[in-house]
Formats: sequence, structure tokens, C-alpha cells
Amino acid sequence: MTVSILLFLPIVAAVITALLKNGIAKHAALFFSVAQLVIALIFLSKFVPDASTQFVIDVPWISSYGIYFSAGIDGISMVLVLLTTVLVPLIILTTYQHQYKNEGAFYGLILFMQAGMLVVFTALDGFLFYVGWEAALIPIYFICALWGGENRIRITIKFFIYTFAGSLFMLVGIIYLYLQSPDKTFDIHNFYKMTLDVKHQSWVFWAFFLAFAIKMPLFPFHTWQPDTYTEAPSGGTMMLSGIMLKMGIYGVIRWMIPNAPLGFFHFQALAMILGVIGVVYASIIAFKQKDGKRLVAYSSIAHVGLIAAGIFAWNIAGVQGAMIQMLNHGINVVGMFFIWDIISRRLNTREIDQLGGIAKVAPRFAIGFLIILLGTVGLPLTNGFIGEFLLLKGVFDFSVQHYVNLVLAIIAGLTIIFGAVYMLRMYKNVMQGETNPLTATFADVSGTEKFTLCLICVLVIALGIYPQPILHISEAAVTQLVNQIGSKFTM
Amino acid sequence: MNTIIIISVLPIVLLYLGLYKAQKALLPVTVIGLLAALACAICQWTAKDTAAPIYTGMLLFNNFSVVFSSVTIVSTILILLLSKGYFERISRHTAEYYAIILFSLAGIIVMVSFNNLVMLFIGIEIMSVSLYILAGIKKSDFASNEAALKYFLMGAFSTGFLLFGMALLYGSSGSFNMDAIREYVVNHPHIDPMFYTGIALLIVGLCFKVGAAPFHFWTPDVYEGAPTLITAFMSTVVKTAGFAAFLRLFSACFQPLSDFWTPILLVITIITLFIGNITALYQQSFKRMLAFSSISHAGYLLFAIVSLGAASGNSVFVYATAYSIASIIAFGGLILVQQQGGSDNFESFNGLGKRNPFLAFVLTVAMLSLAGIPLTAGFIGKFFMFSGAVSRYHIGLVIIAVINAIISIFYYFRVIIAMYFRADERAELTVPVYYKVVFALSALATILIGVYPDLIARFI
Amino acid sequence: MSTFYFIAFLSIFFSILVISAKNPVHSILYLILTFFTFTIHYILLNAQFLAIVNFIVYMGAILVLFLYTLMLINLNKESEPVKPFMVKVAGVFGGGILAVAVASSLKLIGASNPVLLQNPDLGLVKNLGKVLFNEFLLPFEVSSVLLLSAMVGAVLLATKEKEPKAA
Amino acid sequence: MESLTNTMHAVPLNHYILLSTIIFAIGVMGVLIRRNAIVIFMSVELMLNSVNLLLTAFSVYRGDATGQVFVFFIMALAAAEVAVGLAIIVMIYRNTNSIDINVLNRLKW
Amino acid sequence: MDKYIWLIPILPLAGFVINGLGRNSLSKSVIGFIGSLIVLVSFGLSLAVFFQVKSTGVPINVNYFTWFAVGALKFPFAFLIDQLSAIMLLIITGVGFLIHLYSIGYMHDDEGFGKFFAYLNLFVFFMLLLVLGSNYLIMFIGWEGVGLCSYLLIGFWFTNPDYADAAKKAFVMNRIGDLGFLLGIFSIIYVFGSIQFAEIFPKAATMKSGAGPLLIITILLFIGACGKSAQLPLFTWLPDAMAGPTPVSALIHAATMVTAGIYMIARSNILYTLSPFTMELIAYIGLATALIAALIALTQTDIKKVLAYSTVSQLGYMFLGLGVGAYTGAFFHVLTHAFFKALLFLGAGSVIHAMSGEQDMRKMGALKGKIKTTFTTMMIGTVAIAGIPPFAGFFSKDEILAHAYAHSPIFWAVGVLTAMLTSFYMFRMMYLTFYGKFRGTHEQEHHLHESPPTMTIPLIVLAILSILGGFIGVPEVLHGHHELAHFLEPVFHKSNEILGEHHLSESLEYALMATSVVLAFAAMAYAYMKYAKNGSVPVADTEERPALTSLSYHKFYLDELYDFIVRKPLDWLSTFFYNVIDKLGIDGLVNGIGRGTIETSKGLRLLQTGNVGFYIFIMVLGIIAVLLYSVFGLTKI
Repeated sequence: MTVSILLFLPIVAAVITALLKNGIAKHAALFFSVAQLVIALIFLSKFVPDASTQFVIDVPWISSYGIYFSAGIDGISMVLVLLTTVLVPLIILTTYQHQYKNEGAFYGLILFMQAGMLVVFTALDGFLFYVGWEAALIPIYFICALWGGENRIRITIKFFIYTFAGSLFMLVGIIYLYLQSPDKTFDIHNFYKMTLDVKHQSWVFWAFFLAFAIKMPLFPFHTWQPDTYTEAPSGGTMMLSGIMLKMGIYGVIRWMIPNAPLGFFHFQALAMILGVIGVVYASIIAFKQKDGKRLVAYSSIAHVGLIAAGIFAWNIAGVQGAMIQMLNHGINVVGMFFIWDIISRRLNTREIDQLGGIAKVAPRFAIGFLIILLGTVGLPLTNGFIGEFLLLKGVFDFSVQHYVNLVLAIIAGLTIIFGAVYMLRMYKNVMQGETNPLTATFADVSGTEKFTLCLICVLVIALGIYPQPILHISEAAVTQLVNQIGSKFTM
Repeated sequence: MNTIIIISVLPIVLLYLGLYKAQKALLPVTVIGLLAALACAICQWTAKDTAAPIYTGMLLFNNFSVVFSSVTIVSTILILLLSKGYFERISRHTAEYYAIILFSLAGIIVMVSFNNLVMLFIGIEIMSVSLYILAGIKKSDFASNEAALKYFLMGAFSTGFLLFGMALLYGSSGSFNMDAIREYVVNHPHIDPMFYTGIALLIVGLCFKVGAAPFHFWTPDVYEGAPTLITAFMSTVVKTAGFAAFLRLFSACFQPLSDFWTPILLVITIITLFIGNITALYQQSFKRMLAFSSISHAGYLLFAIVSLGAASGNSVFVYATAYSIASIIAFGGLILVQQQGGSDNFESFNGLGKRNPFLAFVLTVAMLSLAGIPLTAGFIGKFFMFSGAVSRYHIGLVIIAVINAIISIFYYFRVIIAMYFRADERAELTVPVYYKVVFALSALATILIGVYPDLIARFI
Repeated sequence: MSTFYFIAFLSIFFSILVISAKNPVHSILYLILTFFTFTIHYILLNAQFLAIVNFIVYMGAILVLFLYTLMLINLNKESEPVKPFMVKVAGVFGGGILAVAVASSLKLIGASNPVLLQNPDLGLVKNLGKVLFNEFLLPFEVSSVLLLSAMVGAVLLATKEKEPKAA
Repeated sequence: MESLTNTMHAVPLNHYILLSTIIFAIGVMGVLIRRNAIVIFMSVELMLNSVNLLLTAFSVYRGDATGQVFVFFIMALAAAEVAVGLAIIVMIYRNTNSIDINVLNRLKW
Repeated sequence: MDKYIWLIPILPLAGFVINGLGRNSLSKSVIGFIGSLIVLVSFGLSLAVFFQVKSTGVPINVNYFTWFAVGALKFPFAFLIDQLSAIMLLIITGVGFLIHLYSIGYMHDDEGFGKFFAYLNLFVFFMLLLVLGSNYLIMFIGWEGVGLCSYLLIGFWFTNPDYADAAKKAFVMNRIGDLGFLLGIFSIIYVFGSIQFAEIFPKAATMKSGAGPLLIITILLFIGACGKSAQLPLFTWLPDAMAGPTPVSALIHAATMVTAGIYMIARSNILYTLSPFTMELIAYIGLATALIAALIALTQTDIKKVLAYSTVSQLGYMFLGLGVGAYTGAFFHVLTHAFFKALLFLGAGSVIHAMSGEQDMRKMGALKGKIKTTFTTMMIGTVAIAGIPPFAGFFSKDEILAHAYAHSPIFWAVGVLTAMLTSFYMFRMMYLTFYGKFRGTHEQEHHLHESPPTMTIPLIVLAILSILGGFIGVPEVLHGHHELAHFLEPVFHKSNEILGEHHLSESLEYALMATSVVLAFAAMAYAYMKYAKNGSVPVADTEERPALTSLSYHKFYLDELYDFIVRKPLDWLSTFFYNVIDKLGIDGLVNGIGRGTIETSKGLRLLQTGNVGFYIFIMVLGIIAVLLYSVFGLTKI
């Protein structure tokens, strides 16, 4: 049993779905994505949580360049595979209320994108990684541009060009590593073994950093993100924010730091500062946002900034925090965008100031909103807490060890205050207060919506109460990776 | 060798067919003849690549030649398949058009298998002279006339430099034979300055032929003015041949002197990339955009020569193949839109995604391939090129190339945007069966090569 | 020796006249003269075959063709609009620099070996014919393709024809 | 004939190259300063001829006949080119009643 | 007993789930019954646990599962019940039960009845978690959880935007403190490598007094306590929190949640004892808070606001106690304060209930006869809080003041002054409410009625506790045994050892007590003269007030100040970041690059003039450049 099943099924599914008629396509897509989830769970059940890579497939691909179709799952990948396979059916569920024209294409693209992302998360070959990276980008571009809002054309092309720009630099970095590798392959373990000097590693670091920083996005490479999230159809936004940005984070953990540790440690402080600035900066911007989706977009930047900072701290707490936070952020942000999707579908507006009092007419919706919100602000016993706790601890340890004492940790920690400020402000203006003519007729959630919302809420709480199983999956792999890099290059 | 013979004799046969008014037989005969030529070429392929020069060192039909002959022949076949009904609209002399295209192809086969500068020169001239004619076959069309004259004047001008360069090479090395020249380069501690100047002038001449800046000026105007099918031929087959010849000459003879000529080509490459990509950005005509894009692709192809190495041949081959296939789709689509929509502006592609989903899809694949997006052949080509350049530590060049690749996204995606995201009420285009076959084959090849490049990447 | 320099001077002189004559017909006539000086150069170099071919092909055929064309399209008067002066200056300047650049890149300043006729038979028809039909047989044959193509093309382009019905 | 060849004996190779270069450059100038297509074309012919002369000089200098053979091919090319070129010019003239290259500026930008 | 400890918090959680899910389907009586009973059962279990601890004197430690682990660090889900938490358990479940009972009557007509009980149960759960946790992390869960419940309950009537704002403010201010707490936890992990109390405190006890890490840890934790327990500068949320239903104010914002900070510091007493600077800081902050809040309370007209500021002031008192090392005293005050402040709030609730929702004391008066039980019990509470012996407040306050004097007489002086002010504003409230003329509308007068038994019974129980509660801590000076101190001795043992006993002579202690009692009586008398006898009523909002009064009435303009120095700049920054830096700056740069490229394209394409002459000219220039390179480049090769 190799990981290839997981990689090829969605492609087949995408083709089949794309050929189906409206009305059937969404069910087929849901079916396939659930099948995918089941397969992932089977993998999980057979997965041995040690540091090894399992279910490996390794066949020659482009022999003249030493390129192999080489993929496998270790603890780090497993978490992300889970994230992808859990979120995709969830996202498909959230779009159930929409009647997209040319539905087959829409869901086909989503499934194709899933394939690309799974390739990214499992690839053990640099070339394959890059191919998956781009293969995930094309479908989302079309999803956003075909089914997006008014300004979609301008904004999506910017998004595409921007992220493509970053990834091309990464490609150069990968090629460079390949040419330096002793036996001329793109094998990641081969890359790990190399010892370039600081100068060259710095170049490699920047090549990767650009790609990942844009993808995440990290301040100041983030400006494509709010626009794109706002314009994209909700399913696309969820794919982007829920799963796709994790590609960048995953890349940092798997590809950037281990491949250029000296380069990374050379710029660690800078990267850290960027992450932390992102947290505060995006949070502050989120204060006064009028458009709900845009607000969530900025909050996502803040969260990702914290995740990045946790990874850049490069200790077990930080990286483990990032691992679990990736999963949790995925669930929460999908939930948040789902909330806004419901609102905008009913009321045709996302202007926070035009809303109010919805909690009064739609109590079930309000509860769902509140639970997801609490997850987002990281309240204990919701999923957001563990991640934030570990991330902040990672940042804290880093900042104590690196002679800046608590400054970085305090600034990063502001996220828990600012997060509460903008989220509660949004909740207050949208849900609380008296109803107005627009919101008075707001229908409470029911049917699929209710089911989906419940599912998200259950995930939020369940992962908050007992996160250890998830942490356990990646623990060995993360520990080994961190120790390996850390011990080889302690400064 | 049989390939050259077949392709030289075939046009004469066609001319006779034309004489006897067998218009219907032209295309089938051409295609069959070309397939025979292709088969002959492929038969020459040997696993170990041990071909020896033939005809007193005039030709060397090695794997390199086989591969490039094949790709040019295949591209020609595909383009000719698009010509169904195309030439009839221009005039009655369809046989002559086929004949001249084939003459040109004969020149190209010579170009990719020369082993003597005389053959290179004759090959280039056969190709060029035929192209001067082809550019002007729409006799009553001003644009076509203008294209022909511009191409002709500038081509003849550049030929002068090419010849001057060859003369200087001859003057210093004493021979036109490539083996002798290589001998001279390798064994002479003091290379005559004349030889260097000769190389410089050869670079000028060849850069003109492949459309590299600042010798590219003819390209957009001629491409725009020439009949679209001819433009397709020029930008695919001719360009491939130009690079094959370029590469063959430089890898065989001048490699040891790369310290001298690399900087020149480096600068030319950079200028070409920027001129091609940036100028393409603001074009309103799809055809002209493709012309500029072809300039930028010339820039990428130059990478292989700048970072000359064992893999260069393969890189050029893969890149040129990818580029040719994608361009054929693009030009095929353009012909349909132009004929039935009346204009070659981007606007005429509006709403194509809805009206002609298949056409829009293959055009999208082509654009993605041209833009170098993974899982298409274009990406593999770019990947090979970048790898080559990085291996020679031309990191700066690669970064510039990356910037240009980013710019190029913008204009390639304009087509996609027009097709899918802009609505328009126009009638559906009819896509003839021949076109469908070409499109399907090309799109399939683009994706196949993109997914599994080993299919073609190991022939040289 | 001085013959060479005299003829060289004439070559340059006439070629300058070619490009500066206002009337195209005069240009052609000067060109014929220039080519004639070239023929003399060939003879000086004992390249007899080339001298003859140059005389026949260039002066006899090609330039007559030029002249004929010029007459055909009735442009034998000084009707050519002149380029702006600055453009001309730039053109001359560019050409001049080109010459200097070529010359200097060839390191032509220093003395060099004289051109010695090692084999007096070199440029004779017999000798050349041998080379042409042994070593260079293939290019010779392939040139036929070139000429054929040019022939077909010239006919194709130069003939007047009625347009087939508009597309 | 003998006397002629003797006169040549003392001419250095560089002077031949220089002469060719100058004629070549004059051809280039012609191309640059004239607007009449035919005259431009003639200038190109001038360039080609300078190359011919150069090749011949090299050929004699090296005692190798291939240079002269190459000249022969260049002449063949020139003939072909002239045929095609003049045909194009005639065609243009038919359509525009002019062979001024500055009139040819429809294709730009 | 250990086996059932998990039931104590789980029962309220179950109540939350049942009431939450059944809020629309179950009848109000069922909901009320379940909600209260569950807390009562918890109380019973707590009692059992309490007695076990009391009899054995050994803390109970139960470990359930590893919540999460990272690297070598494990975060167990474990409970610790020692003397301190046992008492807290009793307060939470005991007072909690009474308030649940009270709510059945108080909230009876509210449509969110089910929701209310669910929230209340949830609160009890989190609060229990807070005190039961055997490590800082579990404590933090409860810590944040009670903050959430506070948010939910303050914003219970969320359709009123002001209430929703108050809820938000409470949550955010708490979060500021929480950040401090969180960083404190990180520091603890960093320094001690553990978060288990049982591992940290012994290690800490061996550290030097005034050690740097301890200083940082204690200050960070104290910031957390400031947020939760409404100390300067983070106290402004608490008065606003009165937006919630009155039982909430009683339970959360008086008896339990706000004392979490004191609990936490008492729990970590050894860390603080070894960090004298922090102690000093706590004392100053506590004192300042007590004084300022008391000054504000002097002029308030909203009955709940008076109580709210009084709470802040009393909390300040407790911090003063902590700061001067009177851990037992502070905790004693927590206990007594829970009784009388809950009583006062519930009483106020009863008044509001009677007045059909009116909270402004200017509209009340002469209620003494109408609602007798309420009046009596409230009077007991007022006497207790004013520090008049032998009511509960006297003993606890006295203990703190005695320690304060031992620390510094000035502390004591300010403390006594505050106590006097307390006495004044509390009696002012009583007289305004219950004496004089009725100043409300006829409608209200018509509806005046005593509350139902579910409401009065808790009042009576609490009143009894307010009277008797003090006797568990009668100091030895008054020939008592101070049961509480002995009971808590194991918890504070180390600290007391380090700090040593304070040595005040008996006569001095008597003198101090006498002074404070006399001053309290004086204040009471003055209030009586002014409000009961002369019937003076605070002026309406529209009228001018004297400057000092106005300053007090407007809470020293602290809210406005915060608005000015925190909120406004942040809002401005938000707009600035978004419009200028993000859109104009960064995005402008990004777009500028794109636009620049297109502009370049516009320019560059003009190079393609269409003129052959020009083309060739450029070509020649190119060739010249190449040749020049050959000339000059060759010299290098």
C-alpha cells in the first residue's frame, strides 16, 4: 500500500466529476472526497507514529535529471494529509447551497487541486514537490476567476502572478540544490545531507523564503491575500485559506529550514520579526475592516504570522504548535468563511455595519458562529488554544534565548488580545444589537447548513479537548527534524 | 540523407500535380511524402550516436540531426494539416505554396545536419529565400507585401554579416569544414583575432535568424504581416531550425572559446528576454503578441547556448518541441478566430470558452505551456533551460529569466481571461476536422510531455 | 603593387558614388563600375574563373536585372525623397564606426604577410571544377533547390493575377 | 598575366581585408542612408561582393580553392536573392506605386 | 472520595449540556431544578472533600490523562485539592447554589431562562476547573473559561448594544491580563521545566529572595490577576459588567470569578514571598485601587454601580493584604466578601426586581417598609462590609489592616480611610434606597412587592453567613483561635516562615481596631445625617456638579482616558495601516511594479517604429557594440 492511491484517486475523481452534469457533480465530488478521507483514515490506522517515512512510492520519472516520483508519509505529512482530506469534503459540503453554473468543472477543479496539494504534502522529491505546488495553483486560479466576484479578473491575475513569482524563485533554489547534490537527484534526503556554506545556503534560503512567504502570506508579501479572499467564491476562499496556505508553512518546515539551515539561522531573527510584525499589523488592520470576509482574511494573516513565528523559533514546541495549528486554523477559517458565506448568501452583503441582531432571529447560527469564533481567538478547550499556546511558547523560548528577552513574545502575544478585539467587534456588530429591516428576516440554519456547521463546531471542540492524538502523530518526526537540524548547527 | 532527397523531390512532384490541376491530391501527397521523410530520418537514429560525416564532410546525420529533422517535419505536417482550405483563399497557385514550404523545409534539414559552413550557409539561404516569398504570398495585402519586403531587406542585410563572419573564420582557420575549424580552435595556442570577429559576426547573423534582440526588429512586423499559417511556420519550424543550427555550430566548433562569446550572448539573451516579454505586454493583437512572445522564447532558447554543455541539445530539443506544439495550437486557433471573427485582437477571443469549449481548452493548454506552467511541456522545457543555466552558475541570468517568466504570465493569461471570463455574444466557430485532429494531438502531446518528459528527453 | 591600390581606390570611389548618386539609374551604373573593379581585383589575384563569373553573372545578369526592373517600374528619375540630414549623418557615422570596429577588432593596424600566390593554377576553371564537383558536389546540388525555389517564388510574386473571389 | 600576378605579390593580406571592410561598410552606409528599396538592395549586393573579394583573397593567401568555391555559391545565392527581391519590389510597386521604404510602416508597435 | 472528585466539575458541565440542548424543549421549572440541583450535588461532594482534607490534612492529587505533551514536557489533566482549593470549592458551589436558586425567581420571566442556566452551569464548571487544577495550565483553562462565561452573561441581553459592548470590554480587558498570565506560565516552564504546582513550589522555595526569574514570573502572573480581579489599571470593565443580570453580578463579579486573581496569587504565595519587589507593587496597586474605587463609589447613583465599585475597592483591599504578606487575611476577606457582597448584590437584585427593573437610586426611596426581608438582609450585608464588629467584614478587614500597619503605617492610614469611605457610600446607598420619600413613578409604586421565596431564602442564608462568617477567623488578640489560619497553615507555611510573624503589641492592635471602627461609625452617621435625615438626593445628570464630585461621578474620566490613549490611537492606526501602509504602500508597490512594467511596455513598443531604416540602424549599433566588445574584451582573454 503506497501513497500513490491517495495521489491519483483525486485526479481520476476530478476528471469524472468534470464530465458530470449539474446536480450530480456535487454529490459525486462529495462522494469522492469522503472516499479520499476514508483512505486517509486507513493510512492513519496503519501509520506508525515514529520518525520514519511510510507508504513510500519511489519510481523513476525523468531519468536524465535524476527525478523520481517519490512520495511518502511521515508524521508531519500525515497531519497535513488529514487536514486536506478532512477539509475538502467539509468545503464541498459548505458549497452545497450554491448553484454554480458548470458545476462539474467547479468540483473537478477542487478535486484536482486536492491532488496537487496532497502531492505537495507527501512529495519526497524536489521536482515533484514543485510540480504539485503549481498543480494546485492552476485550479484555484480558475475557481477564483470563473466563479468569483466583480473584480475577480484583475485580482486573480495579480494573485496568480504574485504567487507564481515566488514559486519560480523556489524552483531556482531547488534546481540549485539539485546541482549541488552529490549524486544528482532531487531526493530530499539527499538534500538534507548536503553541507553548503553560509553564503550559498543564504541564497537557497531566500529562494524558498520568497515562495513560502508569498504563499502563506507573510508580511509584507500579503497584499494579494485579502483581495483574493474577498473576491473568490466561498469554496475557493476556503480552499485557499484552509489548505493552500499550509503549503507554504509545510514548505518552511520540510524544505526551507532543513535544506538551508545555516542560511536560515543567519536570517532567523529577521524572519521571526516579519512573522511577529505580521501578527500585530494584520490584527490592527482587522480592527476597522468593514467587509466581513476581508476581516477574516486579515485575521488569517495574523494567525499565519504567528504560525510562521513559531516555526522560525525552530524548537519542538513551536513546530509542534505549528503542526496542530495548521489543522486547527484550517477548520476555523473554513468555519469563519462558511459563516460569511451564509450571511452573504442570505442578505447579499458582507458589510458589517449593515448587519446586526442576527443572533436574535437565528440562535442556532449564532451558537455556531460563537463556537467557531472562540476557536479562532484560541479559547482553552477549543482547538485554537493548543496551537496558540505552543506557538507562543515556542516564540517565548526563542526570545528568551536570543537576548531580546520577552519583547518578541509579548508582541506576538498581543494576538490573543487583538484577536479578541476584532473578532468580538465583528460578532457584536453582526449578531448582537437590535435587528434592522435587512436582518429581521434572516432564516436560521437548517438542513445541510446546520449539519455542516455542527460538524465544524464538533471538530472545534473535540480537537480542543483532546488534541494529544494529533500532536502524537507528528511528534516523533518533528522531534527528529528539529534535533537533527538544531544539533548540527547550534550557534 | 534520404530525408533531404525526399523533401527536395517532393515539391517538384507537387509542382507537377499543380500543373495537372490535381489540387485535391496536394495535401495528402505532401503529408505522405513528409511521413516517408520522417520515417527515413528516424531510421537513421542510432543508440550510440556514432554517425560519421558523409559527402566529403558536408553533412553529419547524427542523432542531433535526426531529432531536429523529426521535430521540424512533424511540426510542418501539423501546420500543413491546418492549411486545408487556407491557401485556396489566397490564390489558385496552391501547389507552389506547398512546394515553397517544402523547399524551405529542405533547407532546414540541411541546416540541422550540416558539417560544413557552406552547407550551413546554403541551408539558411534556401530557408530564408523561401520565407521571403512565403511572407509575401498575399499579394494584394499591403501588410503581407510590407512583411515580405522588410523581411527580405533585413534578411539580405544580415546575410552580409553572416558571410563576412564566415569569410573571417575561413581566413583564420583555412577551412569551412567544422572538424577542421574545431581542430584549429583546439590546437592553436594563438587564435587569430580575425577568428573572434568572425564568431561575433556569426552570432549577429544567427541571432538575426532566430530573432534575438537587438536583431529582432523584423520579427513582430513580419509575423504580423505574413499570412498566419506562414507565421506559424516561421515561428515554430524555422525558429527550431535556427536554434538547432546555432547550437550545432557553437557546440561543435566554438565551445573552447566560450569565455569570449558567452558574455555577448548573455547580454543578447537578457535584452531579448526583456524586449520580448515587456513589449508583448501591451499588444492588442493576439498575433503580434505571439510574435513578441516568440522573441522571448528565443531568449529562453539562447540559454542552452549560453550555458553550453552536454545537455544543451536535449534542452533545446525539448524546449523547441514544446514551444512549437503550443504555438501551432495558438496559431491554429488564431486562424479560426481571424477567419470567422474577422479580427485578431484579444477581444475576438471573448467568450470562446462558452461557445467552443474544446477550442478554448486546447488554447488554454497551449497558453499554459507557453507560460511554462507545470504539467505542460513548456514547463519541462523551461526547467531544462534553467537547470542548464544554474549548472553554469548563471544565477543572475536565471533570476532575470524568472522575472520575465512572471511578466509573460500576464499576457498569456490575457487570452485565457478573454476566453473564459469575458462574455461576448458571437456565433460559435466551426472547427474543421483537420483542425480538431491537430489540436487534439498537440494538446495531448503537450500534456504527455509535461507529465512524462522521458518520452522525448533522451534522444540526443 | 600600386595597381592594387589604384584599383582599390577606384572600388571605394565608385562604391561611394553608388550610395550617394541621387538617380537610381546612376547608382546602378556606378555599381557596374564598382563590380568591374572587383573583376580586376580577381584577375590580380589570378582568380580567373571568379573574374569571369563575376563579370557575367553580376555585371551581365544581376545588374541588368536591376536596371530592367528600374525601368519597368519607371523610377529612373531623381524622385527618391531624401532622408533627413541627421539620419544621413548618423548612417554615415554608423557605417564608419562599423568599419573602424571591424578593422580594429581584426587588429589590422600592424603589418601582415603579403598575399602570395602559392599555386598559380588555383583560380583556374579546371582546378576549381575539380574541387566543386568532388568536395562540394553536395552543396552544388543543393543550391539547385535554392535556385528552384527562387525561380518559383519570383514567378509567383511577380506575376499579376486576378484575385480569386474574395474570401 | 604573369606581370599582373607579380604586382600583387607585395600586397599585404591586411590591405585586402581593409579594402573589403571599407566596401562592406560603404554598403552598410548605403543601406542606412537611402530610402529607395532598389538602391538599398544594391548596397546589400555591394556588401556581398566585398565578402567575395575577401574570400578570394584568403583563398589565394592560403592556396586553398575552397574559398573561391564559396564565392561561387555566394554568387548563386545573390542571383536567387535578386530574383526574389526584385519580384517582391515589383509586387510592392504594383500595390503602392512606390518603393520608398518609409512608406512601409503599417506594421508597427 | 478521590474517585468522585471528577464529578464536582463534570456535574455542572452536564447541567450546561442538558440545559443548553433543552433550552427550548424543557420547561422552566425543570431547567431551574436541574441547574440548581446539580450545583447542590457538587456542593455536597465538595463538602465531603473538604472534610476529608480537613481531617487528614493531606492534599488530594488526582491525575486523569495527559492533555497534551510536547517534547519532554507533559501537560497532565490533573486535579489538586488542598486546603485552599477546598475552601474555594465550598464558596463556588455553596454561594453558587444559592445564586442558582435565586435566579429561578429572578429570571423567571426572561425568555432566555434556559440559556441563562446553561451559562451559569458552564461558569461553575470553569470556575471549579480553575481552582481544582493541579497546574497552571488547567488553572488557565478555567481562567479563560470563566472569562468567556462572564462575556456571555454580561452580554446576556445582547440586543442592547451597550450591554454587548460591556461584554466585549470585559473579555478584552481580561485577555490583556490573560496574556500576562500566559507569559508567566511560559516563564515558569522555562525556569522550572514544569507547570505542576507540586514540582514548582519546592523548587522555588530553594531560590534566593529577589531572584530575577521570580520577579519576572510574579509580575507577569500579577498582570493576569489584575485583569481578572479588576485592579488598576484594568478595572474599568467590572463596573460596566453590571450590564448582566444581577445574579451574574453576584456570582461572577463579586463572589467568585473576580477573586480568582487572589486565589492564584495565594496559590503561588511562595513565588511572591521570594519576590519582595512584586509584593510591594501589589500592595501599592491594591491600595490605589481600593482608594480610587471607593472615591468613585461615593457619588454613583446606580445601585449596582455602587456595589460594583465597592467590589473593586474590596478587591483592592485583598491585594493590599497579599502585598503585605497577609495571605490568610486576604483569603479570609475573599471568603467573607463572597458572603456579604453576594448578599448585597442579590439584595440589590431584589430591589430592582421590586422596582420593575429600575436601578437608579434617585428614583427609589422609602422601600424599607415595602420589602422588609430584602431591607433587613441588605442592612446586615452593609454592616458587614462597613467593618462593624462582630460582623464578618470586620475580622477579615482588620487582619489585613493589622498586617498593613506592620508593614507601613501609611498603608494602614490609607486603608482605614478607604474603610471609612466604604462605610459612607454603603450607608449612603442604603439610605437613598430604603429611607426618605419614594421618588419613582406611580406605576412602580403600584407594583412594589417582596420577592418570592426562591429569592429571599438565599438572602437569608447569606445574611446569616455574613453575620457568622467572621468567627472562623477571630484573631488571637480577641481571644479567638483563628481557625482559618490554622486550616490554611500548610498552604502558606513556607511563606509565613520566610516573612515571619508581625509583631504588634496587643494594645496597639486594640487601638487600630478601635480607630477603624470609630471611623466607620462616623461615616455611617454622616451618611445618615445627609441622606436619611435631610433626604438629600444626588442631582440629575443634566445639572452641574462641583468639580470634585463630578470627577468622582465620572469615574475620574478613566474610560475616556483609555479611549484617548489606547482605543483612538489603535483605531487611527488601523485606518492608517490599512489605507496608507497596506493599500498605498505595500500594495501600491506591488501594483506599481505591475503598472510600471506595463508603462515600460507602452514605451518600449514604440521602439518598433515600423521603419526599416531605423531597424537596421539599431541592428548596426548592436553589431558595433558586439565588435567593440571583441576589440576590448579580447585583451582580457
